[in-house]
Amino acid sequence: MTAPRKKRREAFLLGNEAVVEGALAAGCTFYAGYPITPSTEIMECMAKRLPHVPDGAFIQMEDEIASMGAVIGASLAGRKAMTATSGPGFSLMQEQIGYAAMTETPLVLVNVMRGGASTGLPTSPGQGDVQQARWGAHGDHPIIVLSAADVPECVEMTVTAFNFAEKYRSPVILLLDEITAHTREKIELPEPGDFEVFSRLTPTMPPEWYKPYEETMRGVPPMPPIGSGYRFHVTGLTHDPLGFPTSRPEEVRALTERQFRKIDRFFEDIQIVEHVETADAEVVVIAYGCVARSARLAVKQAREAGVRAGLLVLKTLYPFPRRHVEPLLRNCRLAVVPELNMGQLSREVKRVNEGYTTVRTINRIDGQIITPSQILKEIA
Amino acid sequence: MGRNRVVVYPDWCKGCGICAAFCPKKVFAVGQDGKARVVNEEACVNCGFCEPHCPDFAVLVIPGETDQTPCPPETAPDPAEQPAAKEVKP
Amino acid sequence: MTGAPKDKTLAKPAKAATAKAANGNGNGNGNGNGQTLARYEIRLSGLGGQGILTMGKLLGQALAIGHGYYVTQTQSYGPEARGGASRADLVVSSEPISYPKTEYLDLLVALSQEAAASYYSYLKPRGALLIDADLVRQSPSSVALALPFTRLAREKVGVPQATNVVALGAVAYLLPFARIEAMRKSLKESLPEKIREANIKALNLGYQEAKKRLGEPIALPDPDGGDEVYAARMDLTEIMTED
Amino acid sequence: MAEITQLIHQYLRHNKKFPLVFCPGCGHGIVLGSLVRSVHALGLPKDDVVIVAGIGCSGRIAAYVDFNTVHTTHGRALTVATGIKMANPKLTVIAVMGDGDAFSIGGNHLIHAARRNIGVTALVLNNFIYGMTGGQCSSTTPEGAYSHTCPQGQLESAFDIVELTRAAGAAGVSRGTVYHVKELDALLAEAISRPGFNLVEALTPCFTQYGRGNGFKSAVEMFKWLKASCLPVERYEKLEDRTGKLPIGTFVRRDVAGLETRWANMRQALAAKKGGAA
Repeated sequence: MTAPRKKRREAFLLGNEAVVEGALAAGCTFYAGYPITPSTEIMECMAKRLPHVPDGAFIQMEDEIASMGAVIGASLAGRKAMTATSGPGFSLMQEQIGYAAMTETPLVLVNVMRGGASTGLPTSPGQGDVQQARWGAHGDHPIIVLSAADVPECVEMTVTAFNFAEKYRSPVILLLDEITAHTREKIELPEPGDFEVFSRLTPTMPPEWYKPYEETMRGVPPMPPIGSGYRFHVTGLTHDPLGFPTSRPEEVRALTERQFRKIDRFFEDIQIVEHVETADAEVVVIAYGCVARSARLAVKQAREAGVRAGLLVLKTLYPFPRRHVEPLLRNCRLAVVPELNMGQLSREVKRVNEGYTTVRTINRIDGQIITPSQILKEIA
Repeated sequence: MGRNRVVVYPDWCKGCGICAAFCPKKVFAVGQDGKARVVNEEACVNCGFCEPHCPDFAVLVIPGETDQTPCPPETAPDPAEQPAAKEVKP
Repeated sequence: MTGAPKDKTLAKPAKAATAKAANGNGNGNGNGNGQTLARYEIRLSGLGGQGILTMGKLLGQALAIGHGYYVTQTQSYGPEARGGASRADLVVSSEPISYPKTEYLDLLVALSQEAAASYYSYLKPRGALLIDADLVRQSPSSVALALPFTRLAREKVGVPQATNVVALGAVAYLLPFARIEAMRKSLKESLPEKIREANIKALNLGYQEAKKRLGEPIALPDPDGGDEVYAARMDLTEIMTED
Repeated sequence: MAEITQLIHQYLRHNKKFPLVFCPGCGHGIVLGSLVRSVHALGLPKDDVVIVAGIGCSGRIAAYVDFNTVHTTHGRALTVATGIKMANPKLTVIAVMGDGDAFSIGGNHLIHAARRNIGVTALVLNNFIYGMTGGQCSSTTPEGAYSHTCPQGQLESAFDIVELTRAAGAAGVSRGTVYHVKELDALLAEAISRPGFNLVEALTPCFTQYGRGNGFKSAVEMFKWLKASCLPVERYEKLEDRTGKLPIGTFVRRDVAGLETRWANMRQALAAKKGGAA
């Protein structure tokens, strides 16, 4: 039929290492970071790989604030840029995330969630940064938050994160957890052409016509790299279409509304979920990250035990995929939301539920993963 | 022609008085309206002090053909140097 | 059915072969045995510095890439880099693995007394325990399989650090679905030239010692509840002498 | 001399509101002029110049000049500048910061930028005070001086910027003032053209928030103070009594390649090794 496929290169990689494979496949050429467990392998792997990537640049900064600053700078200069961190570092990055959202600077931030608040449980898994990923930076701003559950997905979702960042000119946060980051699995190493890769739209009009924050059809203005002949002003202050600070109410409103609209309009593209036997499910588990793996086994076992169980795996956490969750809640008698926190994403599920069905949460914060049997107990 | 012409843009001038205070020929004065104005244009020697020292780019000296006496560097020792107004060491 | 697509990912692989779909079993990797395997769980344990994590990575890599199984390998990190307890867990299956951690062990390898004592209770009733004969003085079970890995590494290989690879050789013999040549290939590919020869020697030693002293490979749990012994294995003597 | 003002107008963004947002007598406009003249003197095209600014009065400078301009968050200008320079070493990157930006909230970034010797020029407008927030003390407020957060007089001592950046490993360190404009022009041009991390501290009086509370009667008086107390470092060093005197000029000149150059060299060496082996 077709010529025999060339044997693909395989590797037995950590989730963290797979993130690097995904990033490079997506065209990432810049990494700035500060080491922190359990995300450090991403940085180490980047340090090894980027010197060999065309135009690749890597820099270890003095802290996480500086890392985000460098990533923003590199992105403004036209690079696909990324950083990775974990809990405490993520907190330090919040101001710069807000700056990236306000200035519509594409970048990818991988946060490998560990247990507990503050220094917490550095080598244990957690999912306690979910609400922070959405609301951590002050002020109203849109943001895209993704997650991955296994090693092949780390590749896929990192590529997706870069694509969304470039397509929507937005910071994209990829939430992993210690389990996903530190599990080794086999992947096929991505090769050119494996993934559809997007790059930001650059302006084609003469420089003197260019308005860096102009309203466009998609709501996403084109973005030239610094130094390419389009000189403009970038500021974290609320700005007019030319990029200059403004406090005129109509301009302030127009900017904020466009920034939200550029994401809101494309929910169908952005909100990624996976349905597992949800078609006839009377019990639905809604999960993400490593917990989704436990849930997958639990649902399988429940089906074997005669319970019509289904699983919705959320790969996009924000914008919250209401259009997928809501119909399921309307048709099931029980929804179970297991997470490694005291109930963060379950808030969203309950908000969407509006009292239709019973929403039960399984919360675990002792640094251990929620096991399949723990979930099975709640659904069978 | 012949003489230097000195112009102050009133819209940009904030009346800080630097030009008036430091002009060696007392070409400027700060008026009642709080803006600098040219009061002694004919004395201008186009020394080059006022333009780079105007924080608001509001002074323009259009040189004529005569009276060109560049001012010495600001760091040159000044025999009439006054003691510091206040000794504040950063 | 809500009618939603099953896996709507933007980063759609352009080709039919996705990174995930190709993660399968026996997809042209030359797995001659093609042994079907339900969830099989292994824990390698010992002290920090014994090379447990490396051993886990090597075993996982050989089973995943060399044999074509689905493998998840996780590990526990002690707070100290060296000296603390150390363990690496593997789940091996012919099917995609949902839960990546171990629940009930089929095989426990313990290279320290503490490890044997603390993890023995996680073994399935018929699970196998493999211990270092010298370092685990009090075996938690009378049916433990024991070899003096550390002593073998020191005396026969001349490299005490090769303990983990000697143990890996024994594991390669004991696992009924593992093939020594795939192990050897994996080892060769992942080790730097300088230490390659000693490690291959260690692997072969562990394999031969296990074959000589530990009897038949472990029986796979029979999905139907029986306890049949999978004994059909290739004679590897010839391949062994190549090295 | 009309060309001085005319030249500045060539570099201003006339779609911005003028006059400048700064108070009467603020030296920031003079520094802006100096920056424009030194870039012009070096013949750098506008497209190749990036001004990265922090927060505060100094941060507002960026919006007025027709370069590539980035107004960042408080204290982080150097981090963004580092990213830009690493991403595109061909650009001339100048980080414009205030004393609060550079030495207080961004102090860590400053010493590390100097240590790693990234090819960025740091232009610090030092007015000894937090001007935009209304006159609170900064890490350069002199001991004994008054501000809203030290109404009884500053108890802490101020940073010695020259020694700080020298110790951190900067390739160049210099100090100028807005009274000594021609010298400032030269210092800036020299700093921009020297490889590696170069810091130029420009003393620029803030009469509104600092001068009034510390015994100055007018902005002019502050300029007179600069004139009287600052002298070239060569002369300063010969002084017997240095009380109330401040040296200006260049304090550190080192010939060291910037990080971006060392990175490029490393990549080249790797590629050569790989090419040689193949």
